[in-house]
Amino acid sequence: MSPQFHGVAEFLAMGGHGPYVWSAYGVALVVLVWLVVQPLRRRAAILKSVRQVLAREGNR
Amino acid sequence: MARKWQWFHRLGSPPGFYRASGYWLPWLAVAAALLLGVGLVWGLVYAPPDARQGNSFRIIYIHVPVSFLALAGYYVMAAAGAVHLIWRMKLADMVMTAAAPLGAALTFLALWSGAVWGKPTWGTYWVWDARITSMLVLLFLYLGMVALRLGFSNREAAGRACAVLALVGTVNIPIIYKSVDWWYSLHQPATIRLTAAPSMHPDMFKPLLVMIVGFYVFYALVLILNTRAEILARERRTGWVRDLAAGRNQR
Amino acid sequence: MSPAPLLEFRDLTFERNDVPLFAGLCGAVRSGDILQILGANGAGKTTLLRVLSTALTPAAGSLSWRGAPLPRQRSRYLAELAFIGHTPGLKRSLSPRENLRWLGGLFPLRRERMDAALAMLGLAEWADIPCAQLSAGLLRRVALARLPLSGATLWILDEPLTAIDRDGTAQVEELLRRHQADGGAVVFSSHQALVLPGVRQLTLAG
Amino acid sequence: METPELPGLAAGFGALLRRDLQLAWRQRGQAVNPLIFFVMVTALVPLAVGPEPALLTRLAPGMVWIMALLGTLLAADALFHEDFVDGALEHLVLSPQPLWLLVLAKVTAHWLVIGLPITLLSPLLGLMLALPDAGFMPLLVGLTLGTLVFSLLGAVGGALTVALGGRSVLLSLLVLPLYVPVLIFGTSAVTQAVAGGGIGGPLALLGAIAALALAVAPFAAAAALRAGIDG
Repeated sequence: MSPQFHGVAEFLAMGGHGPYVWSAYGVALVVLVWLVVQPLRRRAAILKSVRQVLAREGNR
Repeated sequence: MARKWQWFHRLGSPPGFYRASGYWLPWLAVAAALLLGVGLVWGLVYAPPDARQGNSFRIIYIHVPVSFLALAGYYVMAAAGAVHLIWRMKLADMVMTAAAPLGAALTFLALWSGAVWGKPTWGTYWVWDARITSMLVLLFLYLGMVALRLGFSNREAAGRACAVLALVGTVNIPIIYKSVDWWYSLHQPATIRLTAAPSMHPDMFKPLLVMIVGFYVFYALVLILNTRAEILARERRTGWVRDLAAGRNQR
Repeated sequence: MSPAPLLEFRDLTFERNDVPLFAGLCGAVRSGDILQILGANGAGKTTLLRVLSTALTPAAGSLSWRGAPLPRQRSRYLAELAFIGHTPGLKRSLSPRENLRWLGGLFPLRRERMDAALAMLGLAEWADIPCAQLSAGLLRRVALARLPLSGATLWILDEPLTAIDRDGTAQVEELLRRHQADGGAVVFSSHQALVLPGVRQLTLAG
Repeated sequence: METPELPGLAAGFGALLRRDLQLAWRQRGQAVNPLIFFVMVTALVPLAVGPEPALLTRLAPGMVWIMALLGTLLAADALFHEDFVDGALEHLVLSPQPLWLLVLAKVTAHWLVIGLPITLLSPLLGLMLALPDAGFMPLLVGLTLGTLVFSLLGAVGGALTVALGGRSVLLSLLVLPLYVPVLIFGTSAVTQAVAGGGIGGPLALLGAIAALALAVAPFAAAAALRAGIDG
């Protein structure tokens, strides 16, 4: 098994199909990253708001 | 509640799940990253180009796993809905809530990757192919799910309503798929069949298998992440979430 | 040992958006009991009545009817229950008589006494006029006219006196007294005090 | 205290069916609106695509079916909502009669008031859109079954959204994907008949879908109502 491409430029060109291949992979990457980041950010935001509630109650 | 169900409820209790899933997450994350990384390099660099389609066929490594999961995700959602309706298990409702936007995102990806694959293959971004059309209907089903939940102001009622809708959708999906197949065979446009797995060369097929497994693990990972966020959102007023936020006796 | 109460509820908890509206409510309703649910606006009076009627399912707790758990004999319970909610539940383009007729397909109803019941609540002259032309107080009376016809053992009434004048209040009190004497039971919510013997009260903390 | 007898299933079904037909008759202006919509929108088709009979012939089966679909969908919105607003829905949910039976009574009334008239009007629209003679019979048979499925699935959607704001659009979003198989088999029965082919296949499939919907939808709608009533 060996690489099918010689050099980065050839790899990016994908035999003329570069725009299609890379737009598919690019959008997929964005969506997948967003799928992971979004619940993590939501979790952090909730914990932060709970901490704020706790701090407010502590000050009383 | 009968005693024999108590273990079930403890295991299915949101804090119990939250703690247990905390141990699974690192393993799932590493497994997903490894599988997807290997599959990606293998598929993009080492797999031979297709004889007719050239390098555009490499989109298959996204398109096929995502399409599998788009459909499987609906059944995950419906199964969670059924559990919620039958046993009134809150955790099942949270899983169902987490699965809907995730499924919609994957369905969108399946359509997107199919469209950009279609352009070099068929010369057009959109054809009314049976599989694409079914996928479009599936996207509508997911969007309906998300919209229905947003329509309710009462979370308990929303959960049960969405469960009913998911189950009705599950009964309908095979009928929709069959009818669209039948409709497509009736009109018979002359196009190339996209994927024909049995005739695929093993060098192309093996990375695909790795990607499929990788995406399943990834799906589990994201579903759990979303469910955990949902658990925190709904139980934010309870003692254990307060302890968690304050960093008291938790990992 | 006294016989099992008609309706008994234990540890009832109801949640809305994962926040408990009420929790751990217990109580029993026996033959001849009249139970008044009190509480500020938003304390959950309507919700409690709807939970007791089985229109809503509690997050936790249990209901039993004549000593047996309710979910298993729901239709038997419903056949002995008359629930009148916030809204009268009448079709506006049908007359009171026509409304009672369709309700008679859904619930046990003594059709032969319809005229007497309508007359008792002062509705004799309105019986064949579309409900759209009746005032809110009259509509409420039409809804209540179902009670003596239903033969139900348990009446659950949500604010039965809304929009009803002083004469009407007296008529409703008379209705409840007769039901009590017949061995029935009533659970109702109202801000008004009724002139009735032996009304027990359950107050929901807001 | 002697208790009056619980009315039987047939009495319960009959009472509610009779009530809904009575209501439709009293408010017939409102009941006729979906039919007017059905005819009016179809009249727009030649204005939009041009009056050539050949083109209209090709579009006719699909157009008539889509209009029938939209007409029933418009009416599905009010199926349970009116009962929800005036509180009558509470009586349905708390009746000792099985809720699926009462749902079935309401769906039957809905079909008699909307689906059946639309089916009976469809030949008129076929004429307006230059549908060949061979297409009328499958159109009538197909719409008879199809509008029944539309009403049944519309009842599920109507029950889910009964208490929500922005109901009618949400209802369409939920229900339209479920209508796809009916639309496919219904239109192809007409198209195949016009092309001179057999129509037994699609109509039989349509019948099977109608039977399945009849068996499942009343229960689904009943479950949806119990949840949806608490929007």
